[in-house]
Amino acid sequence: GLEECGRIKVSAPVVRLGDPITASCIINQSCSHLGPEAQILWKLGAELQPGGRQQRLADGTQESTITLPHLNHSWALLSCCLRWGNSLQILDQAELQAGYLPATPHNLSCLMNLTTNSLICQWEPGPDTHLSTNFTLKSFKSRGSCQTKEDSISNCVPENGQSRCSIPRKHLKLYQHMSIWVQAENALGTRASPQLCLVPMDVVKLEPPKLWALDPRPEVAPPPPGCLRLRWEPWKPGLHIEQKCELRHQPRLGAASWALVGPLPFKTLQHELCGLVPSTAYALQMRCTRWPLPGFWSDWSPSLELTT
Amino acid sequence: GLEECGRIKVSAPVVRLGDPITASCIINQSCSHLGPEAQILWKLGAELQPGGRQQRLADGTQESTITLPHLNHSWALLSCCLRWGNSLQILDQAELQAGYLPATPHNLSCLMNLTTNSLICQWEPGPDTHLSTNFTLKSFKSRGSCQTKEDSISNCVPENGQSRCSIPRKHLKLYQHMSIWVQAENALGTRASPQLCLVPMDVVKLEPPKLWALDPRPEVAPPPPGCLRLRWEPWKPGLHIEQKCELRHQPRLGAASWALVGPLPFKTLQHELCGLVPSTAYALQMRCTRWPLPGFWSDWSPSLELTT
Amino acid sequence: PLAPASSLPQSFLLKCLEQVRKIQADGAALQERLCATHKLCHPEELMLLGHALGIPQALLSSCSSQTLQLTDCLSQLHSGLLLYQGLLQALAGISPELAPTLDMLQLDVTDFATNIWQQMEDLGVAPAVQPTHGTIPTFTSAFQRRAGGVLVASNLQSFLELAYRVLRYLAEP
Repeated sequence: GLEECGRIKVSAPVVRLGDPITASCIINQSCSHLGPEAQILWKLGAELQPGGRQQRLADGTQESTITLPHLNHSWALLSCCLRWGNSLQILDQAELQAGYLPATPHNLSCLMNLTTNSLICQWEPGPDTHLSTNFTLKSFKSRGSCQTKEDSISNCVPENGQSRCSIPRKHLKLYQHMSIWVQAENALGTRASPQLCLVPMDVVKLEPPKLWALDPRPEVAPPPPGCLRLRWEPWKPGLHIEQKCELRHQPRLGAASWALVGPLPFKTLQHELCGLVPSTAYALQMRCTRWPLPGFWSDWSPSLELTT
Repeated sequence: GLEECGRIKVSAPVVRLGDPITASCIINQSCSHLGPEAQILWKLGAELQPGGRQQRLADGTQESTITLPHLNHSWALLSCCLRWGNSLQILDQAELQAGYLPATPHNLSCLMNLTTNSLICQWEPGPDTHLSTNFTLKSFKSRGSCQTKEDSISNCVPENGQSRCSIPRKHLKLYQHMSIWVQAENALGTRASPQLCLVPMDVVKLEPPKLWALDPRPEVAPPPPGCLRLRWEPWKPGLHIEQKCELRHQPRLGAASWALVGPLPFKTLQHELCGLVPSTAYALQMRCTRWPLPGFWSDWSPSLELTT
Repeated sequence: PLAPASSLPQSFLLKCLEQVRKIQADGAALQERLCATHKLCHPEELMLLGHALGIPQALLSSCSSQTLQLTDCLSQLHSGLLLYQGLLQALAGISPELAPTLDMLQLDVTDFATNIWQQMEDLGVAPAVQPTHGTIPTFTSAFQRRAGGVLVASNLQSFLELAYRVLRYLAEP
């Protein structure tokens, strides 16, 4: 077997930034054929570190111990060296890491996305810990106020370093309560966010409908002055969901703010808007939300431009 | 067990386009409690097919056999049906496919790409066979003229339907002969292309060098009229390869064709070009090839524009 | 034994020179990354550890221009490359950042060894059984694999320097 020349042991491979760290280096007798008083030296990165306490152990090996009072680098190389002729020989190296315990992830929020058919959750990871920190979205199916755990759901591991994760449809019961939280873990410890208790469908966010001008038809009288007729096409994946919608309009020019019209029952699919300034170009937008069952408002649709 | 009502058997699930195909359908007794003379009918897609020959078998089951003289659809559904009241009941369905034997893949050519460190081969797949056809790039390591197989190389399966495949570096011996061919296979058979016998490094295609103007230096006399000075930076992954290069130039304006200068030893890295029309803007391009060892010419470099 | 130069095809010698240049570039890349990533930049700082690890070196005594013995030189070149192939293999797991560079170096060394061996076979001077790389140290810690990497890469560069000189001499028209 191979004779190990020197071996470093550290009190802990990862410490909190600024905390002390103690290391010892044992020089094997066969390696220290250089004479009994071989002097062990320590280097942090490229700098020699004073303060190594060296002693000869019963079995003839030499041991040096050093305490670095404050490790202020998030990553550093500690080398155990030996003077040999006029060169400094490196016998072993240890990678020291320092950082912070993960902060408690906060602002966890989730949306049910019917396009991807997944529950998309995002959170604030908190400040950089300088350490490799893994975030995992954990959840379980539950009842009522999520006190009891019914079925576990496999962990959702975000893609490289993102602060969001998508739980696929096959892991979800859309109309059942589930408890969700984020766990942050690094070498110094673990922190978990407060738990959300939600029903996936109750956090559904729809896509806005598509707005169109209502094509004039011979058999229908044209809109009176100061009125506009429009129709909308609901978003396909949301067709099975009862919704209410809101319309907003503002003159394209000038600084008038949006005027709101609603709620509009989403099934009517068309609307005549009156009380507008004649011969004026208007921008119209619509949004909808699951209703009366809970849900989030969709974004406003792209603008439809019509002129009275 | 579930009593099968009817079961279709076909002479072959896949036939050549236009070839005949025969199918039989056996109606189970328990299913034909509709009375002994239940009449079996055939449909190809939505069309009833006459010509089914029905007979009662010894065990009381009814069998109908039909031969479609020419299957002209690359894909069709054959249904075995039974008249039941005034409805036509579908008892079983068979998917029929028709197409062509794969053509022999041709024009197989390979290039050694030092950026991706892989041997990239491409070929002409031949006409559409209407059937799912798998192409596989096969190869083995060999000696001299590829008569004997030394080590096999794992098959290279192109990405979805592409007619090219990349053999990664770890499967290659860059300076040894290897035999390469393409195999096309579908339900009707297999065809193999002629074999190529090559040495990967001998089919290396380099990237062109980067052309720069030679910065004027105080201690160096400016170029005489009608002369241009340029330098080039060889392509990094090809630095270990001995090369020769060619330079071509043409006045930026007017229709003069390219004039060729070379071979230029690739290590000189700079060149003074004379005999040009003074005060004229020129476009310059360069390309290189492995030399004296075999290789392919790189593409021409992007143009460098200099004015005499 | 073979007369120098005349018996070796020029294309073989040019390919070898090309392969040596590639391996030198791979080796330099490994040395650069060991220095940048792990601050192990000088083999001289690792001599003591090298002795303890017992890293063997390959000799090219039959390749010096004064005492050039072509057959012995080719077989020394081949067994030296086998030794480095084995040493590089023992460094596997050196570190995720260095793995691709180490893999490329190993592939190119293996290719070069195969090229030499096949030429020896073509010349009818290859021994019946292909030799193996002999005893290779086992590196028991990530640090030892990195320190071993510095020492092996440095020894390999010296070995290649010698090989390049003799191949250039043989390739001279």
